[in-house]
Amino acid sequence: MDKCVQMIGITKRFGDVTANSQVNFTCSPGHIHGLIGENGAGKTTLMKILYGMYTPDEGEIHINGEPVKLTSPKTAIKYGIGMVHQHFTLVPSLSVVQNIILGRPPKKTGDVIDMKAAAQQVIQMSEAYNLKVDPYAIVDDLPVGIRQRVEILKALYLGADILILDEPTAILTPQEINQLFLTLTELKNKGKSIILITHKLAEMMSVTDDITILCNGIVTGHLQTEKTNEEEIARMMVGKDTKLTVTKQDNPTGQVKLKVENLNYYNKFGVKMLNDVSFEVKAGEIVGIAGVQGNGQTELIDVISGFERDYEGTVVINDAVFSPSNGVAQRRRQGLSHIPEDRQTRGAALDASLLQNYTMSNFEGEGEKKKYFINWGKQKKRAERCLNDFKVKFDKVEIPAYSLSGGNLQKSIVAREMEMGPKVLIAAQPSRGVDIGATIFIHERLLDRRGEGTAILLVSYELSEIMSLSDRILVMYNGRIIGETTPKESTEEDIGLLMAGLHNSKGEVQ
Amino acid sequence: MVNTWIIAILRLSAPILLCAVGSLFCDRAGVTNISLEGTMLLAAFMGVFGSYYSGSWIIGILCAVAAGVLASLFFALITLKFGGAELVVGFTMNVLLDGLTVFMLRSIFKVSGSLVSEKVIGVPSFTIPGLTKIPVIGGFVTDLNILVVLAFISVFLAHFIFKRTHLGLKVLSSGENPQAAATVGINVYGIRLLALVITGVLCGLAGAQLSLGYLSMFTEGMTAGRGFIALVAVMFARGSSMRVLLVTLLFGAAEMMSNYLQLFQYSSYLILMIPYLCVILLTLLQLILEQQGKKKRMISAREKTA
Amino acid sequence: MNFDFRQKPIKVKTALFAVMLGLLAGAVLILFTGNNPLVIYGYMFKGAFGSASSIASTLRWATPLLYAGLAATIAFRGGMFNFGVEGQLYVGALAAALVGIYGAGLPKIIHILACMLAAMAAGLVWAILPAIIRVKLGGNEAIPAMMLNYVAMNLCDFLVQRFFLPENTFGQTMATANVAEQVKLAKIIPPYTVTYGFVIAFVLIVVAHFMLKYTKAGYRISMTGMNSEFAQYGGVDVNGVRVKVMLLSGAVAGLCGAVEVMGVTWRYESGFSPDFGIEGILASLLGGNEPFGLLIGALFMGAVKAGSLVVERSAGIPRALAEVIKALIICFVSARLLSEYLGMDRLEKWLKGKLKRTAPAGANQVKEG
Amino acid sequence: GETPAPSSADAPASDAPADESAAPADDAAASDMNMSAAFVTVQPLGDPTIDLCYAGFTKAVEEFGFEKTTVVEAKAGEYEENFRALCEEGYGLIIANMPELQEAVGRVAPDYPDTKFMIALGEAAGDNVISTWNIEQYGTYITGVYAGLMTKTNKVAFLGGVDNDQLGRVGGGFIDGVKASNPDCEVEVLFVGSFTDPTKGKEMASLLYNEGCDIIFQACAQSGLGVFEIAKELGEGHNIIGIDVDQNGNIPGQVIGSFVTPYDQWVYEAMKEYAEGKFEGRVIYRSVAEGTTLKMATDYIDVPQEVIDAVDEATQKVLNGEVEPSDTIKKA
Ligand SMILES: Nc1ncnc2c1ncn2[C@@H]1O[C@H](COP(=O)(O)OP(=O)(O)OP(=O)(O)O)[C@@H](O)[C@H]1O
Ligand SMILES: Nc1ncnc2c1ncn2[C@@H]1O[C@H](COP(=O)(O)OP(=O)(O)OP(=O)(O)O)[C@@H](O)[C@H]1O
Ligand SMILES: [Mg+2]
Ligand SMILES: [Mg+2]
Repeated sequence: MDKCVQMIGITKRFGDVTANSQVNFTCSPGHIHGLIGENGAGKTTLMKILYGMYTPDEGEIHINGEPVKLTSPKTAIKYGIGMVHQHFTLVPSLSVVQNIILGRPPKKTGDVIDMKAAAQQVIQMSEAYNLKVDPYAIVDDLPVGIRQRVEILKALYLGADILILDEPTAILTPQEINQLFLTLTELKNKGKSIILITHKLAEMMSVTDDITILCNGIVTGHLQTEKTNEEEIARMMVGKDTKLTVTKQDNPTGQVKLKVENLNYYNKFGVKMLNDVSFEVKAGEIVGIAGVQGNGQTELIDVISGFERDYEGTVVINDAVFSPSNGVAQRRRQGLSHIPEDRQTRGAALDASLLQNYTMSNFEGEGEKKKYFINWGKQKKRAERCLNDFKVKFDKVEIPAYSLSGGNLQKSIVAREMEMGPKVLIAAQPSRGVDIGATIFIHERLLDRRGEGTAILLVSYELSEIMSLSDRILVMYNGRIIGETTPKESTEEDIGLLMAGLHNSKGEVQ
Repeated sequence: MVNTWIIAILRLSAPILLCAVGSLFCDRAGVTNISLEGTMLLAAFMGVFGSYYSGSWIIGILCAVAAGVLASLFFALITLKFGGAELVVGFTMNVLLDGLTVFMLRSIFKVSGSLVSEKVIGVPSFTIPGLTKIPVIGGFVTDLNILVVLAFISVFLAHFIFKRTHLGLKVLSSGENPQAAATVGINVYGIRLLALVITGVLCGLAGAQLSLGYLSMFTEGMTAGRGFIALVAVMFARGSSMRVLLVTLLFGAAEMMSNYLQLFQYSSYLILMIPYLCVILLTLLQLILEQQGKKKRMISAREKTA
Repeated sequence: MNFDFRQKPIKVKTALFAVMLGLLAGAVLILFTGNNPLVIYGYMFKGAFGSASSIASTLRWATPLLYAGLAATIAFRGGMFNFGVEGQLYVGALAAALVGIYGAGLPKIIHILACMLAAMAAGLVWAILPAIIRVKLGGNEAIPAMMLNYVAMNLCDFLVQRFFLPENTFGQTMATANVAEQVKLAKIIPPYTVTYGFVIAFVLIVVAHFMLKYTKAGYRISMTGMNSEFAQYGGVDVNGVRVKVMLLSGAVAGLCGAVEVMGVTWRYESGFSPDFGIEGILASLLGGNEPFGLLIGALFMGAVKAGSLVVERSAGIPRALAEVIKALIICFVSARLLSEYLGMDRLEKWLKGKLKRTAPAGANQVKEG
Repeated sequence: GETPAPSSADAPASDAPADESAAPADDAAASDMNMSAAFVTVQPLGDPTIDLCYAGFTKAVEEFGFEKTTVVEAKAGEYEENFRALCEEGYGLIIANMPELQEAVGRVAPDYPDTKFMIALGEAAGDNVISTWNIEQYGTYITGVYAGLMTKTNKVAFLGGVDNDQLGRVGGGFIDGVKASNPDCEVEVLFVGSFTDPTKGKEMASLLYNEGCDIIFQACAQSGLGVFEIAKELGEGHNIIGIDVDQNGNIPGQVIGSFVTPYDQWVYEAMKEYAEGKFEGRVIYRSVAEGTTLKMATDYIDVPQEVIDAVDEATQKVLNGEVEPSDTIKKA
């Protein structure tokens, strides 16, 4: 047997959703195997099955030719499988060593951990695999790139020969991605097998040996990377030729609708997250904020929307000047809408009904004549119309929001925020976690609003999203706007360099 | 004089300490269990029950521990397994267990209020002869019982477990990032269950100290808010077992002082408020200091970056 | 420790199922005492609904639970845990008693209102500190509020003992003089102790229901309780809501004390409340923190209480049994997955399916016949 | 101490007739007497004083063949409720113990003239109520005299349950007595804050012994159980004076006396009256002459003859009305 992983006829259902259907997946030793597919195609589910986190409803798994029952991560680890998750699974208050050895620490006597030996092992490993970390640093203090190294070390420490990485690149700068790929190649040369999930075709092409494509829980193709191209993969992913981007017409711009001046903001740890940020957005214009996550975008949105009040500087929305003392409500009254980054905790009250969720953005609006009461009848009619317009799938507006799928929930939030005809719209990661079809749909709606004269501030960590929608692009790095460009003037690579802080005086990068 | 004070403080703080260390375990494992008060009460009852029927204080303690564990398992069943809200279940369990002890007291022993009987054998206290002569330390080692000693051992043991052992790491990770724990093969559910069992054991000992350690009787509602004070101690401690010890001793001292203050003819009602006011004031103090600390750190961090 | 309370809706089905389970567990305990559960539950039912006096008794016990429960509901709905209802109730009672005694001479209606307002003000003041601890200092409000209960009880006793003992008392319990005749609440079913305080509570509950459901303020409160971050994102002044619900909750708790004083005890008595505060919180939880749910919860608990007193008298089974049953029910109500585990959901689905299938069949038979 | 006149101001305005269907009507003939009695208390059984009352109750029950029920640990707010229910259920005689219940009895009794009430310690107006009062300060004065003479350390203590009027009389008389027999003797006064917290009682007693008191007059009901425990642990030289019940045998040698109140007799007498059809509502005041006085533990310890003489002399003085002890504890 020359396959190290064989998953045969795997089926996994969650209630009515079939996440994987008769999936056959194999992986050769010493290869980097790419796994690609739209959102919700079932990639993560398949890999979680391989890592023992889910038990498949049907199908069997062979590791190195031997049939195995993977009932928990513990057994998976025993068979030499390691996984780096999409969302980091580290304990922030513990040190790097403690995190790495968490599963199986070296012990002195009884249950007492031999910390010296542990640190020694971690140092050795990090040298052997060229993954530099400070073993005694507290994880909470580390940047994402380093945290990812800790994750990889953790998997290797547990004896992983087969390493699964779920969307490791989504949160990295292009430079960090290069670094990661070097590491992966090195691991491969040392005989490890790697399964890599990514949404980015270019990455697939550059680093993998084989590719498996999932579409709606079904395998639609096994390919050798050398013998294929991006177009073929895309077609297999979606099942047909589809447009992958929206087309954008030029649009006349009007007055300035959103203006921020000299914004400064320190977070609760006293770290300066916004440093003298000034810019403006005109009616009918989409301004994209590009940047790696954690460079101040979240804080910028919080400050503009009034969620965070402890800042310096001014925000002007629709000609009304806001000081830090005016909160969200006043700003919303001036025609501000906001699609939040985090749909689960900020964008929706999951236990509340769709109607209650829908009402949040407009119950104080001018539309209501009555001062103290809510007209639920009217709200209901409007909510139904609005959700239907946005093709949200729902039974009735009384069902709780948690019963919607992620994509539908996202669409319902987008619908709610756009429905009022906002003067200014902040769209943070508007298509996060939704499939290509829905993404295109949301993008088209954004462009419609732009056509109607809304000033849109788009924040996204997906450079392609920024490139395809924005009229102007501002690049944020370390709390500053360090560059302004347009999609026509720059390539993704140029912007990537800016995002990595090329202007950084230390010149760390490159 | 100082000796007796010290002993009084140790004695008063022992049940709170045991309870607080127990609470620390489930708190670190990510479980908010506010049913300690009731758990301790049930344990106190079962301690007396065991001692009464067996004539042995050891069996009494074992019964108390078993009761503590059972109460914890019930909590675990409802919250971990059946998805009950921890806060609600914890709150309600206090009422439940209080009612249950009263019910059993009346149905089994046919008395209400208190169970006092010659048949209830208390935990004997001991004195280490040589050590009592040493001036200050002597105060710590006279007239103690095994439960008080266990209370103080338990803090240091907890400290050791969290700092040094794999179990400690497993508990901490299960509380702070269960996902992380799960993905390296730790059974988070199992660890939480284990933490709750430990909580149950320690609350059981705390209950035994109340009913068999210091007294040899059971009285309805004899925990008198100690379970909640233990919670406060854990909140103060922010995860450090040594701070739990400190805060608990502080409460013990406050309670002892309040007893003494009455000798000066202040109204007993005013003096009875002291321990509770202390808790509130300490809470305020800690929160204010914390906020100022945060502000200071923020300002200094700002200055550094500026 | 995570003390954040997040309001989650409770299904009626779950609640009914929990009541059944709780009674079942109670039956086991009754068996353990050597009695027949059916007989005992029979006594209980009779004690709660069997005669005018038992119905009055049920209503009498439900009344304070309605107020205390409403106080808890208001706080819970805004995401706050007012563990201090008991203490607020005490200070409210003392305030009401004092105004009731020393305000003699005021016109009747004004005097009654003054008593109630004084109680509400006192309860409100008692809720300020926990609110500040939560909102300004970022701490948790539940434990300090609970500690304040002990402070309130002792402080009230101290004040009464020092300043307000009536002349010529002779070994009475610690209590003030009686309030003026005109502020005593009228009885609904004389001579039983259920007073118009019950009616007022009912009105308040209806008002609370409409407030929470149909007003903007109610919407703000609900959303803050369900997901405060979402509420803040939507423009709700979350901290403002928290302070307001806590103070309102304190005021209603104070009113509970006033109604108890004006309706039942006619004076402030040391330790007059047999844990009305705690029971009120339970009633609120039982009713899913919905005003009408609370109404049912409080009536249920009132009935259990009235019934258990009878059971204790006639069968010698300690009334603590009632506490146990109530608490078990609430635990089961909270355990949302319980019915799933016990296969109740499947059973229901199966039954529904069966009904659907059999219905047309039955119709056919009728035709044939 | 002021002897209160039965006040009519406190009596409820209502004199509505009772619900006739419920209360069996019978007064005259002993043959169809309603021989059912209820025992109601705020305290739980297990409280020495209540147990004493209960002993009287059971004695009468057995002797006269009452049908009985007990309501123990009635909670505040439940009192009136309980009495009404008992009346409605047709109980003929209700024994209410301790002053907490007097208000409720006062309200319920007029509504049910056919039901008889007896308050052991407490007072309520009504033709169907026997109220008994204990004017404790005279008896505790004698107890104080005794303690003042028996102390070796010149320091004794009064440990009360809750700081209320009744304990004011108990403590006030005691302090006066100590001062009368031994002006140099210090009296520490402490309150447990609860009648039902033995833990706290033990803690406070231990503190008092620690402060050099060698006699504690404990008047804290169940909390007093803790006092006995600590005295037993500390052994000789740590003495107690018991209350209400003759507790002299509890720790032989260390309980040097008890301030007894024959509640059992009072309850028994009232029930006897009822059973014989001679029940008559009234207020009865009782003091030293009626047996609420010190009982020295002469069976267990040697009491010096001078002390016995001094106690006798004090008793005589009290009976002659020559002393007027304080009915409150004077505070700073
Ligand atoms: N725990 C779960 N419970 C219910 N449904 C789930 C669960 N996990 C995943 N699903 C569903 O299974 C399907 C596959 O999800 P999965 O997370 O595997 O997709 P994915 O390919 O990893 O997507 P993404 O690119 O967004 O990471 C989705 O429709 C999702 O809604
Ligand atoms: N326990 C669950 N029950 C039902 N559906 C679930 C459950 N867990 C996840 N899902 C569904 O699975 C889908 C994927 O979930 P997931 O949490 O991975 O979000 P996501 O869309 O992948 O977002 P992200 O970009 O953060 O990965 C969502 O549509 C969600 O509704
Ligand atoms: Mg995924
Ligand atoms: Mg995903």
